[in-house]
Amino acid sequence: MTDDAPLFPVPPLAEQERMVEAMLFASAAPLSLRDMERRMPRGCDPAEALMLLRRRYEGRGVHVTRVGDAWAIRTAPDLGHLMSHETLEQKKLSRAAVETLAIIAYHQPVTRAEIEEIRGVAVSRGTIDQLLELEWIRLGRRRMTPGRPVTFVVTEGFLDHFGLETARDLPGLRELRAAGLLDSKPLPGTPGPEDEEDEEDDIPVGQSELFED
Amino acid sequence: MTDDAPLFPVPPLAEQERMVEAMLFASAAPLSLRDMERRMPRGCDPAEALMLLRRRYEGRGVHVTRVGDAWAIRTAPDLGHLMSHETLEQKKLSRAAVETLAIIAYHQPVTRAEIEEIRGVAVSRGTIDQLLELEWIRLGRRRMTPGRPVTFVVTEGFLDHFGLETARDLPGLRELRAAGLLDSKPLPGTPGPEDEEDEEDDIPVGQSELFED
Amino acid sequence: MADETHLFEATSVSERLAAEALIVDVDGFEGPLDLLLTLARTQKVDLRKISVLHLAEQYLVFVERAKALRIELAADYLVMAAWLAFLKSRLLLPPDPEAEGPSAEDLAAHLAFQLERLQAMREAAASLMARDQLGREFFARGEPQGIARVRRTEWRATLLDLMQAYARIRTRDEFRPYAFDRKDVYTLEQALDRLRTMIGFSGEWNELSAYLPEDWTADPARWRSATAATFLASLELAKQGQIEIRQRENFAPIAIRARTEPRDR
Repeated sequence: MTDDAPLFPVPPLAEQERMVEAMLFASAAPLSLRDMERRMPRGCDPAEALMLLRRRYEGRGVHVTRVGDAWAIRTAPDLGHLMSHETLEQKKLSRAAVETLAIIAYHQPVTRAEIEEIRGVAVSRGTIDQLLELEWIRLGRRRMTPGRPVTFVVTEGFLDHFGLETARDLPGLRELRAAGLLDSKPLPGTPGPEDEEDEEDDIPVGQSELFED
Repeated sequence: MTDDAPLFPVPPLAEQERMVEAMLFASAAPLSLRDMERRMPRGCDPAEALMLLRRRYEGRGVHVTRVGDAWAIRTAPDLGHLMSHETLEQKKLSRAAVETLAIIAYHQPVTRAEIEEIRGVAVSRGTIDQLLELEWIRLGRRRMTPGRPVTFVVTEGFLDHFGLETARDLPGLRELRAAGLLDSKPLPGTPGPEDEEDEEDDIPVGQSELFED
Repeated sequence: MADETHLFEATSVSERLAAEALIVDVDGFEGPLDLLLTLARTQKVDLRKISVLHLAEQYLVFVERAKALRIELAADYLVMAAWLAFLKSRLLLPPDPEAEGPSAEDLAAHLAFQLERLQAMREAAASLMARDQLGREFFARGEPQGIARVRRTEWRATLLDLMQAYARIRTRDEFRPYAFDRKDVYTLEQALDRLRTMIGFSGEWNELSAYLPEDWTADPARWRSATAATFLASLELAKQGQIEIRQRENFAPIAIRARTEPRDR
């Protein structure tokens, strides 16, 4: 594609807003701006249309919500009681699974050894499997330390499920970080599995790499 | 229940509109007014809220549309192209199936023998099965004639798929001709298998039985 | 040990019940750290101000007690007990400037950090689960269009198809079966018949155009059709060895004559 000029006139913004509205309504899963742009006529700007749409649905029965790098329409939380028919019986997560999930979310990317260090017990295979199956966590990049352990990060599905715009919006994240509670401090005198400085550098990387692919 | 006065104040109409909006959005199938009323607080009037909502969505990317006796949110027909690239592997219905479906829609309730008489050829078992499987037709009442043959009628799913509010909305032969869908006039002196006037009369008879059970 | 009273001679009934639960429910703890955190809470102070020495003593009492009640403790509880006994002794002794490795205070601080971090993660987990959740408080589109239908065959028919099909059936009698109109077509069979009959009477070269039927030469469409069919027929007869074909130059008239001698095969 060498020609940059669109072949047809770009639809007016109000029309683009309608298109974004139709696409978001039709999809149960969040759509990225790229997804939308690909499906719209050339020259369209879904981001701008999306902002208009978002404002339009403020205070309505459904909202336009951000999920990581994607967007979705979701019902307003205060109307949940009307949807009892739609409620899926959710399997209750074990305490171990919930804690493991929280540790992955707040410490990502995090290795299994680190999760065990924080919880003080071994992480059972079933716990990780369950979280993977729910598609709330996925494998992140391998850690560049001896043994190259795999890391875990949370997914867009996790953000969607808990109504988080980004992983930075996790409740209390800032306070926890300020209190140093998200740092990995090995037991004094015992060389940790990895260098502490590396770990500190890793965290912002982890946050930004969350939705890279 | 003897008390007619609602226990809690009835939510304002704007709030009821939000409720209807959220329910229609989240429901996996079209909702009737009764469905909505059952879920809403006592004293609510979903019909009025629905009309407000319907008006609100006029000209938007999605519409509130009637599907038989129920209501659903659907993509505006002019934006269907945005959705098309997601629907993989579409196959056109065979001519035999389309014709059989058309006969059922126009003549319901109709027996297999009647379909064959109108089409002039035998209707294969596979054709009927396919239409049943698509949930575009279903079994109607047995005909009170010797052999008590089963009849076929079209379903809500059929209306939904073809964007019809009722089967009554199907144009009659005269309208088809007026719309240029028929290019030839009947040859004088050769009456069709049925009289054209009958055609128009036929439909309402079937109609009343359409959603009886 | 004096500290034993702290845990097992609790004043209120509920505290005593809680203390007993600690013993009975030892399997309910998720490891020594979990137990330590529970014990630390009984100090009823900010985790940051916890007395690790006190905590170590509480833990050791707990382990002794469990042993007395013949409750099997997992190995890691015993490892922790040994480590805490060591830590306790280090904390009670004046610091040894010659000692290698981390100070007792460093070790205590790290244990306090671990407990605080575990507690923080538990609270984070609780606040996460307390959030509005998809499919519980808020909902996605119940009837997605498109994406959900991907990867399955969707039989399509439009309203137009339906109406046209119906119209087709209802007006079937108005149409005659479709047949190609042959009025102006001279067929290969006709040409072959004519050529076969006529060629026998002529041993001379004659132009192909001479073999066209008379009434097919006036109308251009009929003439074209007859010419094409006759030419094809001549090729067919030549192939069969019945005639010879000659053309002096490009676009010159084509002539044919009957073949007198059989072609050598």
